[in-house]
Amino acid sequence: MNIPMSFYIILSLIMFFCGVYGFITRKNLIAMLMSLELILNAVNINFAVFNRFLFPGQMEGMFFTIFIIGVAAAETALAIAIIINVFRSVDKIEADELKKMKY
Amino acid sequence: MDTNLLIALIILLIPAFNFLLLGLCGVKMSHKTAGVIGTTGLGIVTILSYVSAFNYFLGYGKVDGVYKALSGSFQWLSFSDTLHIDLGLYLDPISVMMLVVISTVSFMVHLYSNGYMHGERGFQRYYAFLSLFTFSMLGLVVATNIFQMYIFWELVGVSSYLLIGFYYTKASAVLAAKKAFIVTRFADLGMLLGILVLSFYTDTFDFDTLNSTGFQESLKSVGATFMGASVFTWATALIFIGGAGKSAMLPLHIWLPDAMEGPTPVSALIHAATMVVAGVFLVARLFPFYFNMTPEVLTGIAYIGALTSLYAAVVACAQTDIKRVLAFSTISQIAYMMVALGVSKLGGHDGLGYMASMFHLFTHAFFKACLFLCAGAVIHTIGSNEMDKMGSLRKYMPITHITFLIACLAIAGIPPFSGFFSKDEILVAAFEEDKVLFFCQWFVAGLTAFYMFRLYYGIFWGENKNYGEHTPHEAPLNMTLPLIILAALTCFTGFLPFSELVTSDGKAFEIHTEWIVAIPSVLVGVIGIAVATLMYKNKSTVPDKITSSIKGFYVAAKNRFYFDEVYMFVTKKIIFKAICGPIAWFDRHIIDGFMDFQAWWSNALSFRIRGFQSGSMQTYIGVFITSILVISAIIIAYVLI
Amino acid sequence: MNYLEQVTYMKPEMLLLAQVVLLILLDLFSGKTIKKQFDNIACGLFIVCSVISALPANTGEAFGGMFTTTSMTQIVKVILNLGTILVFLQARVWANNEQTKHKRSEIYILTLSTLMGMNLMISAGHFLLFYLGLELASLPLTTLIAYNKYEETSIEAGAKFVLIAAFSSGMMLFGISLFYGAVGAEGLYFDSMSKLLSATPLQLLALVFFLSGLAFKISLVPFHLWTADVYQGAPTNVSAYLSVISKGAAVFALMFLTLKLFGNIFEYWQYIVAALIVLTITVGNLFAMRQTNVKRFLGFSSISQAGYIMLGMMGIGTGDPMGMTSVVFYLLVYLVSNIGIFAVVSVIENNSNKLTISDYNGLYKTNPYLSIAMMLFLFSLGGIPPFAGFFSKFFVFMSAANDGWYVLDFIALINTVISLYYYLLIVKAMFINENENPIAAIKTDGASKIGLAVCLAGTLALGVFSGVYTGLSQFAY
Amino acid sequence: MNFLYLFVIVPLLMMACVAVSKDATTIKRIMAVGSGIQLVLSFVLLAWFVDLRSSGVEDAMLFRSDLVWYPDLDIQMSLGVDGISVLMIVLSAIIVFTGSMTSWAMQDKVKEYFLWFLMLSIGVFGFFITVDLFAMFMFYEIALIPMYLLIGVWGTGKKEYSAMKLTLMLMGGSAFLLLGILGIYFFSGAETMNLLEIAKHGVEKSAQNWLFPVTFLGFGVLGALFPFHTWSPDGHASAPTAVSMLHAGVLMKLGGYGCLRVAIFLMPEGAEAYTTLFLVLTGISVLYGALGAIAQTDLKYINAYSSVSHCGMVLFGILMINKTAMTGAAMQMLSHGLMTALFFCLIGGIYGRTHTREISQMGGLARIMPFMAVCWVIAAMANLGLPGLSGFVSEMNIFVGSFQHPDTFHRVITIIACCSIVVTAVYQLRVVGKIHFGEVVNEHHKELTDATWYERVSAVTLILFIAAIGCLPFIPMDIIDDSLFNMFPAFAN
Repeated sequence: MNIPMSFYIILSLIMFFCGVYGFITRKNLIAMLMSLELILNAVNINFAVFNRFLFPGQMEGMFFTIFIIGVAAAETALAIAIIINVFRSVDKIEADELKKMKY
Repeated sequence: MDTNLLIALIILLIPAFNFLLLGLCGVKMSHKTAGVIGTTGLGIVTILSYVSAFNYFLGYGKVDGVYKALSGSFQWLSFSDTLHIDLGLYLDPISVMMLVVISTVSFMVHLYSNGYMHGERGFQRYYAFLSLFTFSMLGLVVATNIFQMYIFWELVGVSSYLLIGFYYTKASAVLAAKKAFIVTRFADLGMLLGILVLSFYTDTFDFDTLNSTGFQESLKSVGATFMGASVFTWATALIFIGGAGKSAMLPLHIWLPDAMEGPTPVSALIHAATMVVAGVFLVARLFPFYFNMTPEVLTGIAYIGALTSLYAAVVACAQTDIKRVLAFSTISQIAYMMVALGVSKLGGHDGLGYMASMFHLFTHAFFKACLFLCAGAVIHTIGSNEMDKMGSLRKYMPITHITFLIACLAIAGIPPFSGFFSKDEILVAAFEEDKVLFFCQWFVAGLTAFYMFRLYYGIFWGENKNYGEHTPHEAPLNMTLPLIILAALTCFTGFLPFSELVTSDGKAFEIHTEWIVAIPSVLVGVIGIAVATLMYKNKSTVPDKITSSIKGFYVAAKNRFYFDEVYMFVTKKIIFKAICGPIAWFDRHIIDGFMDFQAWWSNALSFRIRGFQSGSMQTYIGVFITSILVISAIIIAYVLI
Repeated sequence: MNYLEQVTYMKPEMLLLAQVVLLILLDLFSGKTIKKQFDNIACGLFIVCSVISALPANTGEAFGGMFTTTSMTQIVKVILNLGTILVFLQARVWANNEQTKHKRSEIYILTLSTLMGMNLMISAGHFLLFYLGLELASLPLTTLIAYNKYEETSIEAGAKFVLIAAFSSGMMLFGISLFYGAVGAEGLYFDSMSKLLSATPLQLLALVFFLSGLAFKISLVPFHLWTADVYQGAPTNVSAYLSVISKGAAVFALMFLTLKLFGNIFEYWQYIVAALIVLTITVGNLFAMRQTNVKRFLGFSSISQAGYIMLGMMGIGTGDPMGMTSVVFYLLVYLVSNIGIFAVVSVIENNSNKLTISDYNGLYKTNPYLSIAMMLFLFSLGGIPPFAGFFSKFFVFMSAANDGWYVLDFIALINTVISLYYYLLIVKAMFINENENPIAAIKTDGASKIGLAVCLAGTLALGVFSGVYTGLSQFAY
Repeated sequence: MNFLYLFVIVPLLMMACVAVSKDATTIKRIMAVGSGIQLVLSFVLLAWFVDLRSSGVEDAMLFRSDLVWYPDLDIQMSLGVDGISVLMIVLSAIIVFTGSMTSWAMQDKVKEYFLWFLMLSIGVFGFFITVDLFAMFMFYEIALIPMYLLIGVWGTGKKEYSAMKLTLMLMGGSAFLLLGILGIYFFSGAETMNLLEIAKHGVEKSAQNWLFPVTFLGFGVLGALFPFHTWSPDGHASAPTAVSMLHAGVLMKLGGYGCLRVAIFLMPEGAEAYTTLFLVLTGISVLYGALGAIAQTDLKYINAYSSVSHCGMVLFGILMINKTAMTGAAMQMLSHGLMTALFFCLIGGIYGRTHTREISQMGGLARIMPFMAVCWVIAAMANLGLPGLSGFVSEMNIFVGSFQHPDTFHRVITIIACCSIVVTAVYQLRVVGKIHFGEVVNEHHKELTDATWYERVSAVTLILFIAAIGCLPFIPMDIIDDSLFNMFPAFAN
């Protein structure tokens, strides 16, 4: 059974916008971080799919995906470290707590 | 350089030098020195003027039986190749005559002021200003072109301003000075515009060129009109407005009565004898142009003159301030001259009006100066201008009395005093041209006699007044001497053969007495005097009865027919309140407000959009992703469409 | 192929890498005496390495086009190094303060890492390298922003930055993935991709997503919203670094990308860029007008400055070297002026802990030299001659006008009036306003003094002496 | 080295000396000597210029020298002066000198004050000596910014507001100007910022249609063109005396000079197309400023509105594009510069003594300070155009020249502008009458003293030049004509 490329793309788009939606609506910082992962994974799917379906002769998309996964891990680690700092200072990890500086 | 021009130049430079000397170093001088410097200077000027006149009229001036002009100038300010202001000297019969008039009266006034202004604060300043005025006035009459005239025109205006406002701590004097300057300045605007229009179509400022017949012929081809009238009509009418302002023609006369706030000798010099006739002189100077190019303007001048003289005479009858009576009489007499010019034609006996006008200018200068100086002597000793405070001064001030009487007779047109001759010529000229004007002027002559003798009796006759501590006394010699000289001049100048000297085309012509005019004119003068004698010589109730019977008219005349009020209304209420005030408001609130508004709305906008910077990370992301999507939509739409 | 030679193309990056490694080792293993001198060692090392990397070197492509250098990339790297030195100089007091003294080495290590990321970004010839450079530039920055972990604002700024940066890099990656799908036939090399670009809707969609990531770094409106918050919250010297070096690197990256990759579809997105410039300048100005906190104020000011920088980019499309020269020159001038301002702010903050504009009232009475320096920097930013800012502004306007962007120029010019307004507000605070108890007289530390002197010299001389501009223009393309 | 550089170098040296000197007296002495040297230099320049011209040197600009500055952008430091600029330099030198003298009483932050003052003067001199658009613009802005601090720190009244408004409005003007300059550069195709080169090439006609108004507006704001004049009343009212002098006396002339030198010289066709609009605006300026002055009660406001009116006259004359009117405009720049400086000098003196500028609160000052009163009257007379003083010759040139314009509209608007001479008389005499004449209103004023020596020096210097121009107008006019012929060869026939 051959699944057409558009199916994958639709999936990745859904993931991407779910991520965006989640990022905007979730109040919890960790949940936001998870939404971010959704976005990045949508991108990963894109790369893999394009590579597989369009340019089967090369590996650029795959490599890119691997790098993204790696960097995302570092990013998450950093983010979590900062979220811990947030928690230390305000005892919560709600995004609404981070509104001291405005206007 | 021609010797005669050199003399004229020296005549001009002496007062100019005196002005600088007294103006810059006056503070360091004693009063006496300043007075001596000023008076001596003017004395020399007078002598030179006489020499100049003598040379001109009896010597080089007359070429082939015609008086020619002598001129010399240098280019001072060049506008373009053809238009330039030259500064120069232009000697012709009228300017030489004016030199004589100005220097004589000015000398008298200088002399007189030594006594009159004795001990006044700012004595040196006074003399400096007098010198400045004399210089400017002399410069005005010898101008070679209309722009030079305009320059000196402005300068006499300023000297007049400074001298009227000489008592600068007195509010009324300051106001009067300001009024005089601004009203004449307004008129000068007309003159300036006239000059501009004229120069645009003629491409010259030069009197010689403008007055030459050939040039005028070449101008006839200019058919330009503006609002139905030829541009030259506009030009000359506008220039006349300038003259009307200086010569206090209706309705620009309002400054002159107020100008009496200045020291009396100043009134005698500026506001009686010299500066106020500048308008007449201006028209006379351009007379050939007026006559050949725009005769309709001359007619207008005649009627304005008639109206003014009538108006001023009527008003003069109702005034109680002696200087104001004299001021209105001056207005009336100058209007006479204007009428004469207005009815005149060019050349030979047709130019009788021109000659008469100049003649009257000449005689009037002396007797009016005499009147003013007498009034000054009276005021000096009484300390007031009001007729109520005076009476029976003939006992205390015999010389003043006699000279005043002579001048009064002259102005009333009683032979053999000078006024008779000149006024008679004017009436003849009017009679020949326009009967309405003649009757008007004839009536005014009667009125003149009446109000002058009303004044005369009011001052020197009537009952004794209580003069307070000090009794009136005759003025010192340096004041009476000028009176005597001027009275003498009043007696004799009438006999000068003016028609041989000053005429519209430079050619002499014969005049003969027109009895049909002379007799009624003397008669009306006598009637005027008689009525005045009856009413005012001794205290009587007649004047009060008359005034009460025409109360409304009398009050109006006393208030000068409310001209000042109308002007006040226009300036204060309309221009200041309704134009300047709103402009200032408009500028501050609308124009500037608009600029402030820019700042305001930037600030307001800045406040409004601060919601975007809410501090919430998720808003930021929302804006972020929305922007991406919107931009993508736009850019893709752009490509697809 | 001579790989060794290709590595020499990477001289600046290599040197930075070596420094980072060396500093980490020193930090870990050195004794007390060396630790005491850590600031000096780090700075000295960096200065030496900067000088070395500033020396002329070969240029060319390395690793099959993944990494490219030209003279201009070398120059901009030098400029970034210079800026970093200046930031280091002013950061010493902060680095040595009681609460953070124990971890001060991290400042240098992290900063140098970001700098290396930026250098990679600038020289990248491949999307992967570009992405890695970008992440390398932003991740360590996060930690620097949240460095003052005892301060709530610093943490908040850090959290905001890390999440938004991650999000924006997500957007950018999405864009890259679309690019890959659209024109990835010969890989993700800029060279090969630019030949295939043809402005199809998909490519443009990819372009917008991709550029949003850079716009975030440059803080173009509407991707700027993090800027003010982060600048305000971050330690002052980090704000300085963010506002100049990080932004500058992004601008340079964008500039080279435009030339290498997007040049032939420039006409499709130039109007968008123009609109963003108008928005950026205007919104930045409007917000800056009403600020009370100096750092926040400078954040908005730097947003509006970014708009002016982008104005120079408008001229790049013409192929005239004027565009690139003006951008680089503008950044150089902006660098000295803005770092100068931050230096003054940081000196004042370190000594008095005061950061609102009203605290600056009457500063001139107590600290004349600092106020004068501050004023000159502000004038330079406002574009007042004879300070360098005037020249740089003039040149970016000229560059835009060269391409016919007169209306854009006009809007930007009107905006300079607003910007002058708020710069003058600070000048007014320092010179005109009265203050009961102004900030006491401050003794500026030596390093900051040197930094300020360099900034001042740059501000005064860069414009009047045309050599720098002329030099730049020789290498521009 | 080019002689003209001295005009920038001398103030720079003065700045250096002022910066290192310790006490106020030394600084003031430096200022007096330095600005005196500048005054002398300016006259040397004038004499040299006249001498070169009379010896047959016919170049459009003398003392030309080009120093390549930004070779890639064709920006050069091109120096050069023609008659008008020489006269403007002389004017600036006079006013800088008198301004420094007037500032002798300055007590507060003397050093900073004079440093800014000198920077202002550098801008002014620099503007007049260069013929390069870029350099001109740079000096123009250099001259603007010190105003902010000079007014803001040393001013009076609502100084901060005024200073900000003035700076921002003028900067707004310079925004227009910069756009114009860029347009001229790119549309001339001359590949240079040098005015003379651009003039040879000409600017594309279609571009002139938008470049001219932009440039004219840009300079016009500084020339107090209606409706962009509102910075002037507030700015002048708040500025310290010497700054008002320099600003109204010289800085506002930058506007007129720029309009002439850049806008009209380079874009005659554009000027042709827009004269109607701008003539209406300048005509409004002339009359509106004068009428506005009548309603003011603050001396400085009166003088500021009067400046609006008179500077409007400058632009008005320039827009006529004929020799006479333009000569008049240049003369008016000189004349207005001198007399307005004199006014501000006197206002400063009076304000320093009475601490009020409301005309209703003063009276009879002529008795208390006769010297000041005399100077004031002279200034007023010059202002209302008395022959023999500078105002007359310049105004007459403008009026006569404008009225020679063949187009009826131009003549009609000239008539309207002429009306201002009456209005000017009204407000000037009103002030003289109110404050100098009449009774002393405030008893405390009786103890006041007359002008000090430095005030006398500045007032007398200014009056001397006012009278000199008024009496010998042909000297500056010949110099101006000469450069106009060079700029507009059509005038020569």
